[in-house]
Amino acid sequence: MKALVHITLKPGVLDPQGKAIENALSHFGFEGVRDVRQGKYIELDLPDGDHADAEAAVKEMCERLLANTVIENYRVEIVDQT
Amino acid sequence: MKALVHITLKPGVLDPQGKAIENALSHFGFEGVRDVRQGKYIELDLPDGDHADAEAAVKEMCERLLANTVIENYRVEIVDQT
Amino acid sequence: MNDLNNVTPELAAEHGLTADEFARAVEILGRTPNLTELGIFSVMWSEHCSYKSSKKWLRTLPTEAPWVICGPGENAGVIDIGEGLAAIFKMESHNHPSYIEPYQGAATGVGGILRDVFTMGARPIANLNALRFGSPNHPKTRHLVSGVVAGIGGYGNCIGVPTVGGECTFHKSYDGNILVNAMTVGIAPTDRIFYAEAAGVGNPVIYVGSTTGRDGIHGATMASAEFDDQSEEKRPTVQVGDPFTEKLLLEACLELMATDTIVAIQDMGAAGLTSSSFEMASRGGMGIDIDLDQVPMRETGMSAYELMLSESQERMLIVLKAGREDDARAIFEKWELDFAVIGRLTESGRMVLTMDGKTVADLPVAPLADSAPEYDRPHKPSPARPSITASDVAPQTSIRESLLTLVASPDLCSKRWIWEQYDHMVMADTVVRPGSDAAVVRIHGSNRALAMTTDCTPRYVAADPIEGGKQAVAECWRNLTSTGARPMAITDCLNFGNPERADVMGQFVGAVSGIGDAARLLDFPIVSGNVSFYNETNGNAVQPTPAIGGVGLIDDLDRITRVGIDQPDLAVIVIGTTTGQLGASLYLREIVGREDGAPPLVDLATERRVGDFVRGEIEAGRVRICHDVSDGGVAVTLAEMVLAGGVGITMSVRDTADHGWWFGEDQARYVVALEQKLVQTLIANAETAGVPAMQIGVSGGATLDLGTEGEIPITALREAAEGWLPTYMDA
Amino acid sequence: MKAAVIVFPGSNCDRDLKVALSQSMGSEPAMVWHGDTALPDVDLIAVPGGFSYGDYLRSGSMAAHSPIMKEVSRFASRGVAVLGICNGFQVLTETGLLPGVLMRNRNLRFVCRDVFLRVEVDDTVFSSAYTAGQTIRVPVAHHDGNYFIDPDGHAQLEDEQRVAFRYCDETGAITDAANPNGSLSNIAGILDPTRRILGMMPHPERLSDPALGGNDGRALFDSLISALS
Ligand SMILES: Nc1ncnc2c1ncn2[C@@H]1O[C@H](COP(=O)(O)OP(=O)(O)O)[C@@H](O)[C@H]1O
Ligand SMILES: [Mg+2]
Repeated sequence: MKALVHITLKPGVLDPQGKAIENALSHFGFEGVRDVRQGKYIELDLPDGDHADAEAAVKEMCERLLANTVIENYRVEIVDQT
Repeated sequence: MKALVHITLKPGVLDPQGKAIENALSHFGFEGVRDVRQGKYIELDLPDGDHADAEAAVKEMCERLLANTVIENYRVEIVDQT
Repeated sequence: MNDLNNVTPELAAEHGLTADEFARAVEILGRTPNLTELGIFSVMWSEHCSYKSSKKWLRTLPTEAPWVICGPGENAGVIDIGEGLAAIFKMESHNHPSYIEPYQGAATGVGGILRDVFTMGARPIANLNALRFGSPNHPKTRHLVSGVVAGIGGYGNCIGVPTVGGECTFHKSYDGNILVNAMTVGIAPTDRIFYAEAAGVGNPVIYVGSTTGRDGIHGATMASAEFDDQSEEKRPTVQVGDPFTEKLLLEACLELMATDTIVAIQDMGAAGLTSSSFEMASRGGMGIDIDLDQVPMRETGMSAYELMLSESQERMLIVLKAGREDDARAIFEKWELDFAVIGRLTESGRMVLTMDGKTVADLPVAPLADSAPEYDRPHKPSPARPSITASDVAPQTSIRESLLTLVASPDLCSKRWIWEQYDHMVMADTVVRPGSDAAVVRIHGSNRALAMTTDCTPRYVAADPIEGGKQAVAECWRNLTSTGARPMAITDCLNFGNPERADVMGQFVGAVSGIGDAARLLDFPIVSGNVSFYNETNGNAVQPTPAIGGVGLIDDLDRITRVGIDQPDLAVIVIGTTTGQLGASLYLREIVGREDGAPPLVDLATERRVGDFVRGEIEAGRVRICHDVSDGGVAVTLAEMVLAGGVGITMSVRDTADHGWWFGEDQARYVVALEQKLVQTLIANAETAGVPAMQIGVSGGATLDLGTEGEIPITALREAAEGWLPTYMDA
Repeated sequence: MKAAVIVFPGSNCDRDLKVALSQSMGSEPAMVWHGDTALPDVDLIAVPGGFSYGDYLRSGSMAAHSPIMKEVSRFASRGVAVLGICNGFQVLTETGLLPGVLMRNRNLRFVCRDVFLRVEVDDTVFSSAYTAGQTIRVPVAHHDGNYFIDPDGHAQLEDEQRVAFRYCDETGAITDAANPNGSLSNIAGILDPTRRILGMMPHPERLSDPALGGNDGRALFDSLISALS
């Protein structure tokens, strides 16, 4: 079983990396790209088991470590291994 | 229109961040978590238009700027604004 | 064990072994090697590990002096710096990996050289880096500069060793082959220096650090093969650095070294487990039985071949005293590092590898390590070039304009954009920061210091390898002298093209002979070094670039000199002879657009006499401000002194000074500034010493006043010198 | 005054801080390992710079969860002074002892250089040896020093005069050009509501010794000695 975690900055929080990407893209001649936001994407392997339990556990990991909930949102998905 | 980009390390490439997260999680008592891999998740706003064109453009951005294709893979998804 | 016995001469050739070398391998074994054994032969006998093309010439270098504790052959060179301490240092290249993946390539280069130094028991106290990039106009250059600098910073900053100096120049010959040379200087007590010589039958062989993955397999053979356009396809898995783990490894190793458990220790660098185990065994004349199943692995299904050739970073191999495994294990567990007993020393003289209970390789150590091939490759001397002085070149623009152009040129401009990305102050002992001649780093808790620098002028070496080789050493010695230090010893990193070409080999032979001559005459022995060949793409070789890293000792920090003119009314004096040599100069290249002519001659006896005189004046306390004259000549030297200190100079030279006087690159020269009342003494001493010294101006004001040539506000100089690199990188 | 310096795996300014503190204190601070669960009886806890746990994930995030940080919080709630420098500041924000967050520098590059700081307040245990409005020179060396806080939080910091230092130019002017990392309102250091916890990105311990080219950092340590002895 795998957990896929997306961690994104809350709206309104400054994103220096997103802004730098946006500038660089326009330098490269990619016009019209706006509102670039960079977040994190974390994959974890978990022992197979109940999805709901796993989701709860991973959410706790997010609260306690993976995300800084002052500035970041997170989203957890549990999928079966392919 | 929005592009959602996932950038992940190629299999076999060392991921020091993932490793450190894995260790930290086990210190916190989250047992059984393995193979933590950290990647990037980038969202971009694009002017509305043809999805295939947009996808091609964003793939080019990945090749040229967003991803380090020597060690990273990328995946692009185009979605309509919610 | 020969289930993989389909090793053919073709497969051997793909591994970079020539037909002769393969035949020799078969002869040594008395049978055809299996694949794992072939892999081991190929990396052990690669140019990178065996020095097969360079050994003959390296042997000619002077490596001894009363203060040398350990010269070349160990992981790094060791010199005695008094008060029970030794300085341990080395420089190494990471050119090819940095071209393929600039951030990780440069980062792992730093990680590797740090390990070479702390494996001998030293705490690293400073890093330096010598960088060569292609033409600024080449489409890849900007990306490479940005990645390499970020990678060097990323690793050094995280591990907490200050990066205090280096060099960075640009030339089209590096378009397809950048050079990334990293140097580390460390300090250890003289009675706790650790070597890599295995001893004691039955002693356990320990693996510590990170787990082994498939990183950089073939990295060592890659470093020995010329690039072609397909190398981006063939590229192996790139090594990724983990400076955090290295920091833990450093602290754990130093902690272990404080106990009395280590017999021998060696980092796993190029060719990982193979070269580290063979080198330890061969130095001690031992054999080793290794159980590969015990190697901590990051991935599943790794073969013996992969385990032996992996270049995963942040790993060490240690021979412990038998019975002390648990003491050592406790230390590594505290630092959360992998620790595994993977083998034992034997008296067989053979490396025997087992996996899954089966023998997967069985090789004699000595023939592989010591009887590696050695070549005396054909070499052709470079054609001599005519010398060029002012009368041979019409001045192109005014002295003023030329100076502004030169200080804003890619090679001479300020490299602040680079060193501000490096933590150059961590450890709180950096006394002279980057932007000077040599950096000065205090020996912790004392009033003494080490000065350190890296130098090479590739366009001189290209013009005349012998003179260029001498000049690299002389400039290094001069830069150390300019801080008031006593130059002690050097490390080198010899970057050249394909040694199988007689012209390239001729450059190498010439440069090594020049380096040797200079090192002998300046009492400046070579204690460690590295050779990087095959810096060449599609037949275009880099300019020959023997980078020299030097270390000097400062006995009293109160007597150091700095580059900057920081107060008015000082006499500005040029020391040494100016004849106006413009051959292979930056003036010729940047202003006139020519890259020809003979480089300035290096008269080593003069170099020594002038340098010893300057150092004497510094030690006597008369000279507090000093800068050597190098690229761009007197004019650029003065501009740099004014920029560094913020106070101007009014020149008193007459209009007989031509562009040769201002920009000529004659060697063995310094500019010093001192109180006017001390001038007579200095001039008199100079006369006694047989050293020319001439006052050329007085400090003061906010301009560099070139007399009849007009004046330049310091602000304009600053804009020129500081502007180019940030503007280029942001474009 | 008795002091402790917390050492995490990956800390690398712990020795520098110890040297600077010892110089002002005349005795050595205790060095406390991150895995310890008890602190000695101290008047000051200093959290040093470096790359705790490699600064992987987010700077300071893993160190914030070290066993010892629970103790640091407990001591802080009793009024023991806490000083976080650079990575130490990041750890304190991740722990929640200080508000806001330190994001990647706006130009995305590591920056190491001397900067000028305007001392904003001199009524704290950390700054009594300075004069409010004074300009000092101290180095920065960081990748994530770009201070950010939401508008309400910012207003509160300003209302309560909890900005301790701001990046300024040589003349003391607060300009964008003098801001090395893009910090909101040029904020270089902040205090908690009790004014006994200070987090700052610049490194006073690196310019507390004339041999290193400056001494402006020393007054911070001297302030602590006079307030806490
Ligand atoms: N890559 C680099 N890393 C750190 N410092 C650098 C680098 N390149 C240049 N510098 C610094 O810039 C200054 C000038 O360099 P350079 O022109 O090579 O000096 P010199 O001519 O005295 O040898 C030196 O202090 C040097 O250490
Ligand atoms: Mg110099």
